[in-house]
Amino acid sequence: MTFDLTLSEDQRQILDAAHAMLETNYPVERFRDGRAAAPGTALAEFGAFTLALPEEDGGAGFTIVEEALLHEAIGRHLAGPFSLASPLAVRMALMAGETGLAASIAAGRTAVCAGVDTAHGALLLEPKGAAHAVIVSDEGIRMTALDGIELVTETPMGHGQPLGRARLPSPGGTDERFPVLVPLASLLVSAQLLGVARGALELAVSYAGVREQFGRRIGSFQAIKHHCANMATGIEMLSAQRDMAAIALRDRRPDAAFQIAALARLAPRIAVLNARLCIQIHGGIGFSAEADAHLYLKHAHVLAALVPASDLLSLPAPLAPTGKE
Amino acid sequence: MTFDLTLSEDQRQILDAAHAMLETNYPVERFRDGRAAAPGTALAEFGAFTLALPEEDGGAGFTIVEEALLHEAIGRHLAGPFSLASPLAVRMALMAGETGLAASIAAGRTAVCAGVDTAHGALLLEPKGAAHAVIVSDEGIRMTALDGIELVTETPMGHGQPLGRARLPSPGGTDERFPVLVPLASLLVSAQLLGVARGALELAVSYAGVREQFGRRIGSFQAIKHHCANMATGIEMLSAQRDMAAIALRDRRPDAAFQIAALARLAPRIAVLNARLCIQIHGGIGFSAEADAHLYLKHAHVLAALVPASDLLSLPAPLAPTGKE
Amino acid sequence: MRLEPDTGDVAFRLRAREWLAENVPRERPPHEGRPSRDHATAWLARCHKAGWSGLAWPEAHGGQGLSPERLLIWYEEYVRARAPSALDCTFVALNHAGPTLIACGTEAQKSFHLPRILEGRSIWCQGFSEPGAGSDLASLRTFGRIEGDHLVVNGQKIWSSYADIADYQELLIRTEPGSRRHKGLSWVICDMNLPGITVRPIRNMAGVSHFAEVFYDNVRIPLSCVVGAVNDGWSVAMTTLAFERRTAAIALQLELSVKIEDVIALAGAVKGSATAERLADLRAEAAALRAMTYRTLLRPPATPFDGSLMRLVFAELAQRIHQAAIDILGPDALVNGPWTHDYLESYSETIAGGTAEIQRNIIAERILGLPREATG
Amino acid sequence: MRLEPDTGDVAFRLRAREWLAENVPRERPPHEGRPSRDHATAWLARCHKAGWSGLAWPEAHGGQGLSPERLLIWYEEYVRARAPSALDCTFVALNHAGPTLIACGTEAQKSFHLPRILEGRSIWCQGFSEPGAGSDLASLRTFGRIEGDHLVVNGQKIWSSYADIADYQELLIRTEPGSRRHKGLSWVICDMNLPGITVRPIRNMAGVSHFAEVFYDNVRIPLSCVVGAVNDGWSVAMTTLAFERRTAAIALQLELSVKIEDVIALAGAVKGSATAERLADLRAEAAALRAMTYRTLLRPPATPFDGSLMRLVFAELAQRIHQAAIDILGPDALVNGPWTHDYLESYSETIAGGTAEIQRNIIAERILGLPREATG
Repeated sequence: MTFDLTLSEDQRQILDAAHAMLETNYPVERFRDGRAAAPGTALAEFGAFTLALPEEDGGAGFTIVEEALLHEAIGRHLAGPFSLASPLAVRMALMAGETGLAASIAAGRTAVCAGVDTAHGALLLEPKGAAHAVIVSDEGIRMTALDGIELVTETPMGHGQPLGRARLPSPGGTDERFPVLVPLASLLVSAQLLGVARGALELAVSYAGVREQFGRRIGSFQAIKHHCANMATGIEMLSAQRDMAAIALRDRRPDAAFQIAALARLAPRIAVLNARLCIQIHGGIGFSAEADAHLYLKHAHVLAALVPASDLLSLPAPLAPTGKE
Repeated sequence: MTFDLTLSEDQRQILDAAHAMLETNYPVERFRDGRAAAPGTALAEFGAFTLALPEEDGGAGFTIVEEALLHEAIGRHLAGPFSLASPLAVRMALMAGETGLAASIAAGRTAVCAGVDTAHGALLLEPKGAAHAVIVSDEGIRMTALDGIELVTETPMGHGQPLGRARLPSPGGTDERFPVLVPLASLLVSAQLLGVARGALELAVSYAGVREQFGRRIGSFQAIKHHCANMATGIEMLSAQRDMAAIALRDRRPDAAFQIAALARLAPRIAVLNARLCIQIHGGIGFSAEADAHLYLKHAHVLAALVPASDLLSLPAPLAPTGKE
Repeated sequence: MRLEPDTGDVAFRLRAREWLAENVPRERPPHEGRPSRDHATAWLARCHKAGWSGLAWPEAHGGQGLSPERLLIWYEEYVRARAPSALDCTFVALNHAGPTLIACGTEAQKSFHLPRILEGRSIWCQGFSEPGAGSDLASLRTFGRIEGDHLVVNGQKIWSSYADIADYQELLIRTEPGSRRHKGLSWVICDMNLPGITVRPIRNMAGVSHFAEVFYDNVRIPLSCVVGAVNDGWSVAMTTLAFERRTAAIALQLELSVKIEDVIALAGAVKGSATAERLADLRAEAAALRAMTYRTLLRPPATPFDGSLMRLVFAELAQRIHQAAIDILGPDALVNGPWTHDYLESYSETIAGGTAEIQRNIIAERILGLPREATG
Repeated sequence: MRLEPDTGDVAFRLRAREWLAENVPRERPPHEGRPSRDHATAWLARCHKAGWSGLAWPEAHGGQGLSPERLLIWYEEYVRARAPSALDCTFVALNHAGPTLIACGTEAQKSFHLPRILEGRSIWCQGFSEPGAGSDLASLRTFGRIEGDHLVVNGQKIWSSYADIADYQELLIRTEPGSRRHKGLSWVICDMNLPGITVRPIRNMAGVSHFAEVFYDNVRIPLSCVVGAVNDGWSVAMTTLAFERRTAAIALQLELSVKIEDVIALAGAVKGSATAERLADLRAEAAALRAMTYRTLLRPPATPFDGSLMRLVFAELAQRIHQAAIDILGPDALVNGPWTHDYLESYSETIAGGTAEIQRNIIAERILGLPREATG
């Protein structure tokens, strides 16, 4: 077969290993027992930030398809946005010829946070300890050293993960904005949103299978079932599109930009919707900070802010008609 | 009480009489047994086209609040768009000083059809036998004599009620476009759409209460229940807003334009949604032309085309805040 | 059908508007704990002094006995002036406990509690829901054993708003051993300072603790605190349904008409843009919700369950308005500003007081008459 | 995971594209009756002559035995060339009856029927649904009594597409007296010209009669027409599930990617407008549906019920694309043009072949493992 969408043995192994590493180091329970700010070292040690780099650049020689699969798993464990910023930062450092910095980020010695430009300065996500920030803006992705930058602490949504606001130096020319990394950033953040959407579904399904109301498990009520089914269809669409987009980008197919833009359009909506339904299915406890449901919602919003802008309608469609009007 | 939203004794009587007249002359079954093209004379004889005109103009002296209540009943019986065109035509004839024409339309001797301007000429709805057409366009409402106008027959949506396309003379100045009637037209067509929405709910509920699948009445399934509940909430919103808009327009309140625009925005969406859900609840038979469900959908689309354009966001809101920022 | 303010109504509106303009606190109220209580009681005391407390209560019980039109006018002016949310820690006392006592309380109960409630001197919380019975009140298990002239209460309540700062609780418990469903319940005034009561605040997803769990360990409540007859608590709980249409929930419903204006201002959307169209839809729905609010007060309900229509439309519209605000803010919504906070709080709308799913069931079964669900 | 066409794939695509460009009929096919049959069979005969019939059938049975990638390529070119809808009167024979016979038929059944199907010489219809059993096949009641070497069939079927112009019907009936649910059914080849069969076409809401009711009054069908064992019809009906992922439904799914492009062209929407945003959402979803189609063919399903995910996404997207077209057309949509016709036809998507509600139940119970519903 020249076409094949099954996981290869390699892919299965790397995913299994990733799940085990994430389950150990980033269990979702960590937010409840105070281990929320798990360091990035476990991910770095796993090689998550260089998975798709060639071996001569210190990478594992996988492709961005495997990287996109990995980022779904990372998203499912609600790992901080540093997990998105770091693999992009490694690439920017390499492209800028700063191999020492690249190696240091890859090894988890230099911490990198993610951020997004806003009208009131850049918003940095979990900036504590980070030496650099990877900033998403309408113009592209860039990396900025945080040395000497004054950071104003902002209270995050629902008192979640820390936020800082900073006036960062304006980027220089295109070469400092790395537009070439924008599709990759879209792919990885979308994959993480897919992970969030899937985690929300799994949590909802497991709760609906045990919680009783009116003398029945709530999962036996059609309304709950249909919420879960809607979550599942969103995930099916998103994960299929993730595969399509990752392959197209890896293989530099002419439809890569289209597939990435379609993916980026679907991902935030589906992740937020699934998180919302997960809360609703939980009822009162879902609205509390004691259950995990709300974590998926906040994480979905954080990641959604990091999805680069794209204009899907302006791109040529791969199945544009050829025939008679 | 200076505020009161209960029906007065008068209102109740006129509605009871209207329902009886409509049930006799415009039962929804008429579409199935070939009486679809019931003449407008029964409505005319009832005084439906002059209900809100002063007695000196041959009217019954009611107000447009009663007229809006009546048009809900008319919509529920899926009476043709002539029922909307005729009361507007009587008013235009009177405003133009053509009292003879007004009296003839009011009495059902002169038939009037409704129509809408499109890029390819006016589309006339059930034009057969009509001497005049009341045309809705972005600029307003106008009336045109059809004498000598060439009519091209068009196949209507789903082979429903007849349609014709015509090149009509361009309207003259504002006085021929009767902008003053636009809010009233919006109110009446929205009221008819409310009637369609309510008829669709009633049909769906009665079917769901008897049809069995999987050994149970389908109305006992939560998915069906929730479809019906959604239909009911739409109707509740729309009917409450209809009352608010009708009263505001009758009393020339400063928020009348706002209330009418809000009503006109809600009505087509809710009517089409209810008709769609009614079809879905019916299952296979709902998709056939043998059940009545599809009639509500097509009627909702016909009426939706007759809703005058409005720009709700440009109007001042009655509850605009007064206090601190 | 008429909405014709007479000169008295017009004067009343102006008086309300003027008073509110001068008296509404400028700061955003604290979200939780003692500061939120102090803010709320100070505001209520100020309202009371000026004759704006107990608006819908009968004059015989210290209220203002306002007519439906005056209530609507007051609350319209209230929300337009951006007065503090009516859903603060005084809500249960003013809108639920007070009316229940007026309907079913003894003279002693009324004369002690009603003035304290009206003046903002005592705060009440609700003690209905239990961990195993979120939206299913008939399966309550907290039990009060009669010992002499006391009830000895053991059990647990949850989702009790402001229980940590409340003086009293309206407590619905089972008092007849072995009773089932709606039978054998009693409605009890519970002093929150009694020994054996433990309150554990629950932080919500917005990061605020206004809910709490309440644990009862042999709490001795005098039988004189039972409202209505012992074991007749369900009918006591139901008496306030009639009052429900006249509560400060009116303010919450009307407030959405103000909130959508704020979102429209926030967006500054270009005509025809996707955002403008979305906001126009929401504006139309907020208008309809206001029309429904008028209808609720100015027309007898068709069924006792019509409140579910209002509740469902309100809940989903509140959420969608806040979602729109968040989308308009974009990345700035990650900062916990007022919109973001209120957005997170809005998630409770389709859960608290009966989930949206339960409201839909009620509408389908009780209003539309569809067959009851099979129970397995 | 790879999508790497080799030179053979590329050549195949070009060959398909060229042939389609030259051979696809320019006119819109008739909707119903004999003209629709003549059009469909002529088109199939032309395909067959050029080697484009029975694409997914094994070569041993006269098919092309195309690999999944070639199937995808063919159908992509097929829909881009705007070839006639695959859901015409040849669909059941090519995609359901044929594969069933290949899997379970006798040599005699196969050698007689398969060539006729491939060449467009015989048209089949389905006879599964009954008036009392829309989406609930297990409650079938049409009965075939065994008399000697014949079945004597009495009963009624409904929603049988193209029954009025079909030569044969795949008929699922109860043959074991007193049997219940999925037991005691048989899968029978029914010659539509047998005495005792009455077909009553049902006009659908689009004004077209491609559905029909079929009545059976002592219809005598030779036992040699039973496929598989008598009383084992349910497992025969289930065998085609495995083939289901390779049917021409692929064309219908991919076609939405073409339809949304047509709607985008129709709208010519301004960037940022509400219409443009709506169409961008639909375009993204059509892309995802295509990705799901690829996945369906190129990855084994996780459960036998994964088809319900596809069915649900397809059905609702098809409806929403047509709704968008109607909204864009505005009043012109009242004229029964192609968009309006297809819009009305799209209402069947969430009904036929298991309603959207049933697909959601299957997804929840069979894929996600949620508890079965209480049955009352």
